[in-house]
Amino acid sequence: MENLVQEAIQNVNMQAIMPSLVLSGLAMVLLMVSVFSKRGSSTHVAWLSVLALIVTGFVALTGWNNPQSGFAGSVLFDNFATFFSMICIVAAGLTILMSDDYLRRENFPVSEYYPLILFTTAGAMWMASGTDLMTIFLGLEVLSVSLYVLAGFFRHQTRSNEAGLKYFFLGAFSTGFLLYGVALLYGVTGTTKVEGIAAYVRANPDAALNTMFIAGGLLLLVGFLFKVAAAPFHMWTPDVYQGAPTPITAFMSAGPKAAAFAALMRVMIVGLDGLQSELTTLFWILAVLTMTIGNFVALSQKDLKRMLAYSSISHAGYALVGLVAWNEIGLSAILFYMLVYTFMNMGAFAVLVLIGKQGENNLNLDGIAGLGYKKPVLGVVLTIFLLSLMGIPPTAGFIGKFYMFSGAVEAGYIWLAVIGVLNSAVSLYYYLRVVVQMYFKDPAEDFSWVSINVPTAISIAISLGGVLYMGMFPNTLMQLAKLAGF
Amino acid sequence: MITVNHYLLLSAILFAIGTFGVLTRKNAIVIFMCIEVMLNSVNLTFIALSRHVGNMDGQIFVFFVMTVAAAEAAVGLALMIAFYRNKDSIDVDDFNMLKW
Amino acid sequence: MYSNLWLIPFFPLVGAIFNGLFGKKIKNEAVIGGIATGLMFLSFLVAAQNFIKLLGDSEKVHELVLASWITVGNFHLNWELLLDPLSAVMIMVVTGVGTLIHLYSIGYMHGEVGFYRFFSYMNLFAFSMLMLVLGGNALVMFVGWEGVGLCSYLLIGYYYEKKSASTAANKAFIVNRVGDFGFLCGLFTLFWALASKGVWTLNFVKIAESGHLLESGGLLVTVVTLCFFLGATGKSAQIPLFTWLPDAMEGPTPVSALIHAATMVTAGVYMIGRMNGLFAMAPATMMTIAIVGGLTAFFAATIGLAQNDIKRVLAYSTVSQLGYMFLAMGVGAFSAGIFHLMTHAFFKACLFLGSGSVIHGMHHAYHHAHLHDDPQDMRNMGGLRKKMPITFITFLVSTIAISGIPLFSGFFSKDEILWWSFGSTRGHWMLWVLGAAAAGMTAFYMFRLVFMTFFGEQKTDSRAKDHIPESPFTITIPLMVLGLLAVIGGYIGIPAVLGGSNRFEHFLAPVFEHAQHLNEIHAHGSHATEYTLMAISVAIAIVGIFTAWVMYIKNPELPAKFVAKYSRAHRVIFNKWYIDELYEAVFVVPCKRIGTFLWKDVDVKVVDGVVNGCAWVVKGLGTGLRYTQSGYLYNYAMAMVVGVVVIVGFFVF
Amino acid sequence: MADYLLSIMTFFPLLGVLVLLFIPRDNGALLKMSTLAVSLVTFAISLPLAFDNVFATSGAMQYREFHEWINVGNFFQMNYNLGVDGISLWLVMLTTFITPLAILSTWNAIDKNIKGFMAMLLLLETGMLGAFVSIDLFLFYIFWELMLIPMYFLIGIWGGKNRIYAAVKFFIYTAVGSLLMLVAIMFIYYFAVKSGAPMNGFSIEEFYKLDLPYNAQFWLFMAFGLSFAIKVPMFPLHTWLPDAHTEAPTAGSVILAAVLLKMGTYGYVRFAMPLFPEALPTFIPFLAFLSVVGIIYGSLVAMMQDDIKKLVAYSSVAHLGFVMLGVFALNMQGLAGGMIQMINHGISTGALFLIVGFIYERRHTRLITEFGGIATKMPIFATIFMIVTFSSIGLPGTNGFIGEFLALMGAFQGGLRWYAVFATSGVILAAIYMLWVYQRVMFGKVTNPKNENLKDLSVREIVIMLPLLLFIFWIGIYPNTFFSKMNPAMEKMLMQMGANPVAVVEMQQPTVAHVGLDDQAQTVVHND
Repeated sequence: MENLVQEAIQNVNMQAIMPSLVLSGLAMVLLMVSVFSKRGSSTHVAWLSVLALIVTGFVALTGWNNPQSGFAGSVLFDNFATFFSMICIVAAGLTILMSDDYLRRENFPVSEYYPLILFTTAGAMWMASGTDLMTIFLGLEVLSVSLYVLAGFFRHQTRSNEAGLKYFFLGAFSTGFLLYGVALLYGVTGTTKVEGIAAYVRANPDAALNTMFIAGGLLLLVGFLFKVAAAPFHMWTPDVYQGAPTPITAFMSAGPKAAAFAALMRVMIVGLDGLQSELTTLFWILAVLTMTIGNFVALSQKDLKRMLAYSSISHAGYALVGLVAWNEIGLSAILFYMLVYTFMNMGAFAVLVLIGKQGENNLNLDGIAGLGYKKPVLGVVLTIFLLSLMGIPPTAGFIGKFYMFSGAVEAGYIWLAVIGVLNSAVSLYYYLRVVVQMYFKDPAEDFSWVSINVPTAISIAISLGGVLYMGMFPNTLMQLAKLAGF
Repeated sequence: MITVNHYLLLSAILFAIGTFGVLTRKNAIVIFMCIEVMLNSVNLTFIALSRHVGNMDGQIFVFFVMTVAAAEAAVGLALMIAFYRNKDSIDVDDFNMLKW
Repeated sequence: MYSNLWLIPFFPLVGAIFNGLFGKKIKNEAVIGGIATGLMFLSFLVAAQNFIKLLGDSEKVHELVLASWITVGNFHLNWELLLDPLSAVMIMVVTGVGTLIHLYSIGYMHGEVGFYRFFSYMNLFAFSMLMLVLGGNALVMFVGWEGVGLCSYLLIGYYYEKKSASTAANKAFIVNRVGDFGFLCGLFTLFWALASKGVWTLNFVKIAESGHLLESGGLLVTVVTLCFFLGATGKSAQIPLFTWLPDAMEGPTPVSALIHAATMVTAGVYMIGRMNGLFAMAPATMMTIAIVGGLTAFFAATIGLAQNDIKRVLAYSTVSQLGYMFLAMGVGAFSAGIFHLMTHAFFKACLFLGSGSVIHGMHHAYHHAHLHDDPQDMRNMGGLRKKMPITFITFLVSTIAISGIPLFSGFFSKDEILWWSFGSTRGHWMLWVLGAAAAGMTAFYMFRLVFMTFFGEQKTDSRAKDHIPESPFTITIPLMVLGLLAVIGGYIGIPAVLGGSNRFEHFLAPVFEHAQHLNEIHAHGSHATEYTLMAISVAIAIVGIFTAWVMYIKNPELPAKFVAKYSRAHRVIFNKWYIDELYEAVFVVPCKRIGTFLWKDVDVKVVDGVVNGCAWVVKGLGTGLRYTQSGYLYNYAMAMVVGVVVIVGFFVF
Repeated sequence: MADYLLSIMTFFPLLGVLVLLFIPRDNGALLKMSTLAVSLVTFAISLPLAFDNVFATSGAMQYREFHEWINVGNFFQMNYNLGVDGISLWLVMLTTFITPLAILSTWNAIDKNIKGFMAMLLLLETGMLGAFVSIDLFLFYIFWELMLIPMYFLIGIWGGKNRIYAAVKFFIYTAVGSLLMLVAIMFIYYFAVKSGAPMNGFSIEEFYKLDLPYNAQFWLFMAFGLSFAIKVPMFPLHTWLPDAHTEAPTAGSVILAAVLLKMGTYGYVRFAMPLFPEALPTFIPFLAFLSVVGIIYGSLVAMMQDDIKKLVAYSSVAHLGFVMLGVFALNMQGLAGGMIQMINHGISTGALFLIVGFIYERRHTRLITEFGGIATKMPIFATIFMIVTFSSIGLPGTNGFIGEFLALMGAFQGGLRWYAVFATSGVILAAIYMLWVYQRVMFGKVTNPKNENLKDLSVREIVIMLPLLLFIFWIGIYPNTFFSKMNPAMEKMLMQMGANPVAVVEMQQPTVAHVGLDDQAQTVVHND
């Protein structure tokens, strides 16, 4: 017993969980700060949260090229984890920046909001660094539970309630599947460590034929697919994205999704490598299904948030292409794409945050008619983000998509790439519709309520910079993404 | 002789019942309880398998699952209360503002 | 030696550009007309100088490269001019007649708003025509070829405010384009055929030199020449592309004289002459040309019988005379064809200018009397010989010439053609019959014209009757010169049988002899036959004249009876065999229908329909899928369960 | 300067956009002047290219610029790789030449958001120039797509009544094709990577040397061909063009016709054909057929249009059919004809759109029936319109003739004999529709009272047209200025396409009565 404890303590290596630890700790401190703050003022918590994220960011960066394994191999803070952690931190930071003014506009400046975002981020970092299904599960739940709250954060708004509830029920439901899958895998392999599962498969090559093993793997997969909003587990996405507070929608579509991808990749590629042929077939179908459903349904959407939700589904589909490829390019493409997607999607949402009236009833196509004339800068910026989402050069979206599909082509999935690009072509229509409304229609309103505040402007500027920088000089980040792959 | 298979079968049946309940029931609380049933069936599986494979990991997992379930319950019920305050209902048929 | 050749087309070009750019500012008709005419005259002088030089030169073929034009791969083409007896004759005709008509136009176009425009176009025409005849390769020729087409278009449409004028202009250009289609196809085929033998050229001299590479009488050379001939039918208004020429009379009369009688329309003939080497190698083509020429001569003459518009009669006469020329080319009488081209240029120009003079007078009178009658309708004329004596005399002389009365120019050329068509190795007696019949009709309708216009009593509206003046000297001088040429122009080509030496033929021999010799083309037969045929054709002409006299002088009521009796035949002839209507129905209307069909049905409904259909289907699918998103939690959960079951089921079972 | 000439030229307009940002939006005159100045400077920068004799002697890429851009190990590398050769030289010049004219044409036509309009024009210029000078396929693709955006806005914001439909259609239609090309580009790249061939990013010079199997070439050609065929546009992928042209503002139409459509034909010459020489013969009959159909179909449809601009748009379909036919002839004449016809079409059709713009500005309608008798009111306009009309018809002495003639001649020689014959009939049809519209618009009496007070062209408008007229005649009379610098590059390119530049496809038996479409002609080569 004594030995065990000692061994356990030796194996701990706090270094490996330091970033999440720091962030969680700071989040709790901020929770306390907000408890003692005056009701109705949350700005200081917001800035402190940003500070907390910056600190965490620096801590996380120490993991670059300096992999830290801890807790008997349950946590591995390597380049991969660092990369995804940075994505989540950036996403969280941008979210917080665009939230402050938004919360005040919506008359709900409750400062617990920010610590919750930090918790989510911490959970996401857990997921990205987890190498044991247990740690991954914990990270996932920390992330999810905080997000349930955030989605339903506007408790006076039925819409927000509904979003929170739907997310909660379906999330818990999918957790059931995930856990069941973990249990089955555990039953076959006797371990919950990703490496252990892989080792088992290596030792027992016929494990891939074991029904329980396959079923376990697939159920586990379903849990992650739910989080990344892949069809047919995507149905929650539009509703939740539409109902949740806009910055949270933005955050959900970037940070948690990236974390889910991180976990998915780690589990699939490291752990279930033995199922590669089955999984690639499955991912092939899922990728096509996801991007097609996302794009096609987005065509008929009028509500901008809902449209972007479908767009987000389709982008998850594109990202799955990288998993189909299952090769170095594909994987580093997913990393790169997640980063790109974070910037472009957060940017687009940030603009929506700005142009929404109180209650956000104007965030539909007609509501933004002529925006490009009344608010030229916002118009141009939103257009650039949309172009990036479309995948038009010289924006990051193009490079990301190109990189992604390159992976598929390199692995010989040419038809998948063809379907992918045709899907992009379909997507042009609904993104262009926004541009059409902004520029080709006469202004219906004067957008006088739009006041450009500094934090949101900063978040837009960062997103824009990211989109353009990665569009024109993608080399550095692509190399980092490559180094972050495993 | 009750083998691990029996446990697994039982938990599978429980899981199916939970799933079925989620699909068919309209009351949010009941649905939530169905989900709890699902989670508990998973717990049962874990414990049975833990015994079967001979290590403690499964049992540890169960503790985490229980904790998480509790946390979810707290959040979920809070959300339901908020909804109930606005709509005077927790029938899932009323969660129908966001669609299409 | 002949390095100033380029000046010949250059002068008119300068005139065209100068008047085109500055004419509007200058406004002074004397300056504008003077420049245009003067430059034409300069051009004539240079042409004459070169012509004389060539007469005394033993070397008859001279090329002058001005600049390179297109150099692509092995294909090298220059801006080059070619002076040989054939082009020498042509430049003399073009510049000579051209100068006279320019001079004439100064008087005729007096007071027109677009005076400068007219002269600019006329000069441009002269330039193009000279490029056509001087062109040293097929492409330079084609530049001229199309250039004259352009000028023809511009000048026919000179009165562009008149719908009929612009329509006629379009018709002329488009019908010519049909011919150009043939020309181009011929050019491509020829070039390709020669290039595949290793000769990459479009140069006339080289083509002539390497003609032997192609199989004589073979398909290739037949196709090439037939294509070229299609081009010629367009430009020279032969069946089936003759319909534009009568309509082209919408242009001012000097235009009709210069372009649609003397020069441009003979380009087809010239082109065949230019490529005689190839044509001679293709008997089938020659035959086609002869038949088409003969038929055109005949049919156009029939139409000419019944027309009342003075210019239309002349137009059909031109078509008919061009038919003669083609007949000549077709039977291998190249020099005779060119000879007729030249004499025709003289007398037909004179006739047109004469008719212009008449119209000018009539117009003046109507204008004076504020009447809006048609000044071109012969039924309103009559007895004008006293009012316009010079016009009358020159007109009469030319009419005699065209009718083929001995001692006048037309006789010599026409007779030679008829003789060849009978006696040539490529001829046939039926061709002669066609030609002779046309000659008779020509004599008839030309004299009908003269009688209706200048003889009998004056039928002009009484208010205008006394205000018909003789035209001013700028008009009458060209008339007199051309009249003179119409009389004496034939004497350079008196055939041997009449004791002449046919100097014209000898002059052109370097161009034609080789091909004729190589392909055994010559006229054979005794002098007796020749005399006999000559006598018959003269007799036919005289019968024609006599008939005209009987019908229009002696018994002026006869034509009406005639018309009444053969009303159906008259109607067909009067309506030009309904060829225009036929073309309208066969080509124009279907073309428009097809265009509309392609646009409204194929393009909008099918092609674009597919495009929009795709979009519609995609959007429809999207809308359909959208309603799976019901908003109900249990449906979402159901979707997940189904997904799980399918995925797991698929891989487990 | 010479080392970076292409970069400076390409990005100078972009720099201009930045300058525009600092000019107040209500100062229209200044905005216009500075845009014009920027485009003129760009033209001036590009001028040394036109005068450089190196193109007359070498078919290789000149003015090379190379910078590594993205390098993610051996599996993903792309470079900033520029160069210009005889093929792209005149297209570059056309672009820099047309843009100032297009800008000048908008002087009074645009009153809404001048700043945006001018910025879009300049952005477009950068895109076009970049596409022409890129040697790296990836870089080319970026510029290629980059052109879409400004054009989309030009149509969508400053266009006519149905502009949104037209703009979206334009964008999506073109993008669909280019996205498929994107997949093909990736495929080539990874084929090269896997085959271990020497590579330099996506440099086409290296790709030319690849030994792709026929099967791959077939599909790749399909993808490239489709993309470029949409841009050309070839029948039946042309329906976006009339819509786009009709709705676009004059300057947009001019640039669209003059340069953007050339991207498609240029793409064939530079990419699709030389990259996949083995698949090429399989497609040529089909593509040549479509070209011919395009010529005849475009002409017939153009003939019946009631909107002048639409007529010109459909005539573009026909004109580009000639280009394509010439290019597919696979010999020097054909290619030269095709290439020069690209320039010609840019000049003539560009001029036609300007002309339509002139009267549209005056009357705000383009319906043919609204006009008639304009010649009396606007004689200078009438003259210019006439010259351009005849250039478009292809009258010898004007540019149109040289292009059509050489293209058809090449096609005739290259075994596309029957196609060429049918294509030649387009010469007739062109005359029909152009002259007919000219007649209906210009000739006759002024019947519509609204046309009574039309003013003739202003000095500015004449200044716009004069350079175009100059080139109409220049190319018509002395095209060797252009050919001499194209020849070496064309020869090189034809070799790359697997064709002999001076081949003459021989008939089987010169005397056989039938020279069919399907004659399995053998290639006989003659050099003198």
